[in-house]
Amino acid sequence: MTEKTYREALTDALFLEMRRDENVFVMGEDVVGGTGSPHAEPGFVGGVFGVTGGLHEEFGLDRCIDMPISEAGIAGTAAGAALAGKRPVAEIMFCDFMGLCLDQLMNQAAKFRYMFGGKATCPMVLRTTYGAGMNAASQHSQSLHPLVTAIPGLKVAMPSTPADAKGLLSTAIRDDDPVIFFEHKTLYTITGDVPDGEHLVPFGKARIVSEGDDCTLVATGRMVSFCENAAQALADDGVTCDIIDPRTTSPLDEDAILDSVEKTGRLVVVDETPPRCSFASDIAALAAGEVFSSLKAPIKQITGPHSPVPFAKELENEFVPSPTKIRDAVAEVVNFK
Amino acid sequence: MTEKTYREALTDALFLEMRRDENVFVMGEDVVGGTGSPHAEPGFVGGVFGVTGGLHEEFGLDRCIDMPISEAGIAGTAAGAALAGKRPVAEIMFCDFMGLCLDQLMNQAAKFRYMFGGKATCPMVLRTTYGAGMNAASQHSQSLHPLVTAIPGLKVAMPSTPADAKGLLSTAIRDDDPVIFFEHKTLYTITGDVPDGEHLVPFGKARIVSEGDDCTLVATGRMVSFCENAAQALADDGVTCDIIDPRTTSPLDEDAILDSVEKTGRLVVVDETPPRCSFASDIAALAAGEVFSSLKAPIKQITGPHSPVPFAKELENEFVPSPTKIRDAVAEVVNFK
Amino acid sequence: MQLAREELEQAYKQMKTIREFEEHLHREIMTGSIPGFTHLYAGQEAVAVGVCENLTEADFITSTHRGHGHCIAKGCDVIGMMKELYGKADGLCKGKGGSMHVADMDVGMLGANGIVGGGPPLATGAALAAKLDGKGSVAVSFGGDGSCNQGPVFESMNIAAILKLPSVFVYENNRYSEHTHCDYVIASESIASRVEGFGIHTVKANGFDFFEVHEVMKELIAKAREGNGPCAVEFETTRFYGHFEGDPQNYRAKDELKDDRENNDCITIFKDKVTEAGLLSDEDINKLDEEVNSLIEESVDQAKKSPLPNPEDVTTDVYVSY
Amino acid sequence: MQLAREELEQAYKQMKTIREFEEHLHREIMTGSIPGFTHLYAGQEAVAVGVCENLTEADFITSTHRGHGHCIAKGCDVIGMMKELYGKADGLCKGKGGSMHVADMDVGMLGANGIVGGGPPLATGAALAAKLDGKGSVAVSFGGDGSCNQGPVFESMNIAAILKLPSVFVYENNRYSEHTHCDYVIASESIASRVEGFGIHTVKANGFDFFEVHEVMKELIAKAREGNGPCAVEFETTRFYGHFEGDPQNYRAKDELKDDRENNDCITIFKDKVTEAGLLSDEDINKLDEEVNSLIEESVDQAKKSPLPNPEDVTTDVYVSY
Ligand SMILES: Cc1ncc(C[n+]2csc(CCOP(=O)(O)OP(=O)(O)O)c2C)c(N)n1
Ligand SMILES: Cc1ncc(C[n+]2csc(CCOP(=O)(O)OP(=O)(O)O)c2C)c(N)n1
Ligand SMILES: [Mg+2]
Ligand SMILES: [Mg+2]
Repeated sequence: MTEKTYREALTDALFLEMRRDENVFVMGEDVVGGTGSPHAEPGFVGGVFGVTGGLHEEFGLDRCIDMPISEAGIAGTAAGAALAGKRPVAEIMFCDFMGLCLDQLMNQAAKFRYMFGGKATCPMVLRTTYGAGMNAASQHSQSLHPLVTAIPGLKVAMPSTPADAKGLLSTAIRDDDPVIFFEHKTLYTITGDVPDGEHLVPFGKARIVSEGDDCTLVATGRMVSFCENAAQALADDGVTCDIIDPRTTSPLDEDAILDSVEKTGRLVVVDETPPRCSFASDIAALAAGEVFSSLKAPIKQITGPHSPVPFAKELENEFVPSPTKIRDAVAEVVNFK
Repeated sequence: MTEKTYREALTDALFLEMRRDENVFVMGEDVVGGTGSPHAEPGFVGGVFGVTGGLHEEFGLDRCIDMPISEAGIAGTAAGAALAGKRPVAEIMFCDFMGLCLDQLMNQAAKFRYMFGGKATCPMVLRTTYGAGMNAASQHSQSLHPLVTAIPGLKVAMPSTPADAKGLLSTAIRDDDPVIFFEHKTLYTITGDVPDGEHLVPFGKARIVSEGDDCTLVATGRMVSFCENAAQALADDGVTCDIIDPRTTSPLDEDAILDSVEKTGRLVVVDETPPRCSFASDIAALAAGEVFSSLKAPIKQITGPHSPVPFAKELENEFVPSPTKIRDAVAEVVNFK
Repeated sequence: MQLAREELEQAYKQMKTIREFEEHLHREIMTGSIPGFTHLYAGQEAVAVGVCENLTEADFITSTHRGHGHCIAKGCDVIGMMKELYGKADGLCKGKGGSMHVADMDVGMLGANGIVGGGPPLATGAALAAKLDGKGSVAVSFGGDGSCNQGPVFESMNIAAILKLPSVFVYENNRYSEHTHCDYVIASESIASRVEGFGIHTVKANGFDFFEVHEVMKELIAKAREGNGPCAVEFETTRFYGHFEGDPQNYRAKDELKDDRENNDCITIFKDKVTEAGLLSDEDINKLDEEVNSLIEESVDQAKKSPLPNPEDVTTDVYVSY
Repeated sequence: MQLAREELEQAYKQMKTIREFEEHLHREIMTGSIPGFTHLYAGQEAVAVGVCENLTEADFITSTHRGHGHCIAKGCDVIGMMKELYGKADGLCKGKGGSMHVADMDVGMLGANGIVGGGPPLATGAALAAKLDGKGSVAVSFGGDGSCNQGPVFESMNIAAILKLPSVFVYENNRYSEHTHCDYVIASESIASRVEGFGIHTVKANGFDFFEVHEVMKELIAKAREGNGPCAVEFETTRFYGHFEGDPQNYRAKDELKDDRENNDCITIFKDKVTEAGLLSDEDINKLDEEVNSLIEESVDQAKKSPLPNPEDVTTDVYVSY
């Protein structure tokens, strides 16, 4: 175990997997940063968030490929390379830009195997950043995991800790299906203990963040710590919560969620997307269909409002679910009769 | 009232709205069909589904614009024209192709007004087709209304009858916000009474298709008639249903749905998308949060499976919710204890 | 025409197989036994075959909605394809893909594609894989005149060029995208001149003549194999049927189709050339025709007898593991 | 330099306003009082102003992530912009947009854009609206060298060309997209030659010289107004700051920035030209500088004093009605 940042944990996984399998390569805008510059040695940036930093020094520019600002081209090239036997790890700088390459993800990568009768594999990983919290405004702050979770054929991972960042990314790279990998912009600098050497976290297996009796909280990414924060405050009032981080929204560890709701009888789902057709509603609907008889209170969803993400701090803070709102929601369902 | 097909009803709306407001124009691939051909007078096709047929004869090629196969260009041009004061009605031939122009819808059209502090309007309509039932396989059979329903800033309409087709399209064209308008491929040939002259169906006001006591069925588009079919069979067994067609998934007539569920105590949501982060889960979660105390049984979602839409008839029929499956689901919740 | 006898026979047989495959479908679609959307390649055979005869199974192609010709030319099993089009359980894609999604990884056929312009980005990726593997494979993307207006296609050409990928962009200009004439919708002087704008060496050639296609491609593909980066071709060609079955085609000139069938039928042109040059005799041709006909008959026969898919299989083949 | 004295003063004032606006932000970002992602336009002023001085409020522009210059040049209220960047309730976009989304429909400014390549399709639509209205308006899209690899940008150029729209594509080639040099990432000989491939008349010009920009644009915009279809320009230019604040810029040549500041500062070049030619005196310039400085001071002052947005307003302005 070594204490690492979330960012370092991701870089760690990339180094290990690229060493392990020469079919793995990284590609994206400025993932090296400066390739082909007439003025400088390439390799200064390593991604605007620094996750691919240093890789080209060990693996060379053949396996660390700076790409033009062509998101469709990036995702399509990755999908084609994967179909042809490679294991590309492509970077789309902000998940907001998936609007430019959704065809390549939704109609191509996700559907090859099915359309081709099970005879193709597309082992690509598309790493991207998401989430509000940096005043980056409407086009650089979205959380678009529901969009891809809805698409059969894709898998979707969203680590909330440095250890999971490493373990899920390693698993994603070895996975034979296309994986969309969401890194929360505000988590890059958090630190935590990360296993050294090979570390694989299986897909579809939730992390039980904390255990309690009165309510189940389901959250991913940055929202997990917001839930922990809320749960601590609630504990002071004698209310204890299960906090469940699904880790991957597709496949989803339905059992972990349903078992917990059967135990607590109450469910609050927290996510920083707008509310409609969301991952929060997905989980709420799951419970309403599968463990109805155990429910003691309405299922609450704490999400952003039905609006884009605003720029100004005061507005953005209001957009994002807060520990206070989470706490209030739990209190409400616990007091429901 | 005149008996018309769904297709004719749509064309009717286009004629009326283009006469009423010279800012309205249509654009898309082959919406005229043959503009600029060195060999023929343009105007043979009027859209591959025939909806824009004949318009150019009355309104000329300035207001009926054949476009290249450039979905991003089409949607972006429409968004820009709308921002500049026009009311474009753009056609994207199959909603599956929205993967190519999602940026223009999600990051541009949907967000202008918000990002610009309420000082812009983007009164565009994007007409598109959706749904399975024609053996058109994975890339031409999707139902992507959840994708756009999730996006704040967009409105989403899905007519299920000829009368609503006309009324909702007229409303969409006059609406000052961007509207994604879904036409089900298999409904073009259905017939029904359609009001002559101006006919406006308001957004956010559900159609109560039928009334009953035991269960609420919520469905849109083609699934509405499937529900009617199921409800008839159930009526023979003495089980009666409210069938609610929201007409627009955004804005959503929450009251109509919730009032009904409060009355019946049971809810089955039917949609032909895959299950995850879907419109079905959206409605289920709504009820689980808002009318929990009225619920007498688990909320059921009847959707397609978590897979792409297959090609062969036998597989496609299995993918799409059937009246039998709907009936069984209602029977199950009615018998629940 | 520096081709060996077997090569000529092979080329003719491939072209003829495509033609008869499509003629069969043309008749059969009317009867309703072929479900879904089917776009026929008849008329363009010289392009698919002229290109693919320069490729091996280690090379990749991506195709279009009008993909049967490319599939057959690249070596997909004809019987498996016919079964697929009939929507049968033992079709090449188990009845899940159909006409617009025929594919066979084993022969480097990365799929027909229902998205116009969907192929080139994938071919770019396959070309990148080929470059990384360093074994001299190339990736060819086929695309229609209409596809050359899709943004991802442009992006692919730029990417292939900056990364110097062994990528060949083949544009089959059959003058129409659905009902739209290429001159209306393509702003450039030609597709070729537009592609040149990306710094990609581009050739314009006659797609009615197998020999011209074959020769042009031989040189270009060889160069791509050697690591000289991407190249492109614009082939003049024609489709013998409407965009879809029942298309009245009144966007075409009055005698255009008749004229094309009489003067621009690539199979007639090929036959005339090889028989006039004494390379193959009428008898040879007849023999090949018979082989083709019995293959098509066999494929139809088997396709009709093949089992329907099991409804339960709707949820298989979505993931490798889930 | 056929410009009247007021025009010269106006041009200088606009360029200087942009420069001082950016210099203020550059200092202020360090302090943390400017939230979010801010990209500075300093160094490129001659392009924005040289273009926009040929436009009226009835004309449209679309901009980029590096949009402050275009906004000011097109006539957005500078005080409203400053308030917006400070995230204030009475900012031009009520604090909802910020740097990457400054817009003002009233002056035909259709928005900065956080999506690289997001603007040109919108400008194409505005140009279509202008054509339909038939009043001689034009739509100009600004884009960086990096944006010229985005598919939707290509699609826009083709659409503008086939529909003969009054659309002007301005490419500001400042040699870098983030850390990437344009030569690596653009396959064509130049942006201009690529655009020419779309059958669009394209000019390459010196973007350091306001007068060259102004003259080139005057002619092109006039032609577009007259219905001659789209045209394009590639301007050579430079950005004086990093892509983001704190960017060490070690992808640039050793003395590149120093050199650009010394020899390619468009404001210095302008000043030297007009004073040498005796069109404006040093005193005139000083007076204008003072006006600019007090405007910027005033804007900062007001911005700092302006009220913060009300959290409840997070859900307003999503729809006209819902
Ligand atoms: C992205 C997308 N847009 C539109 C269509 C509908 N469509 C199918 S084929 C076609 C025309 C294609 O023209 P071209 O590329 O010239 O190929 P051809 O049909 O002539 O072989 C169109 C518009 C599609 N399948 N995909
Ligand atoms: C679609 C998209 N991809 C990537 C980015 C991230 N990004 C912001 S600015 C930029 C570089 C743009 O370069 P250029 O077009 O030359 O403009 P410049 O920054 O030089 O003004 C990139 C890659 C983005 N904002 N949008
Ligand atoms: Mg064509
Ligand atoms: Mg640049």
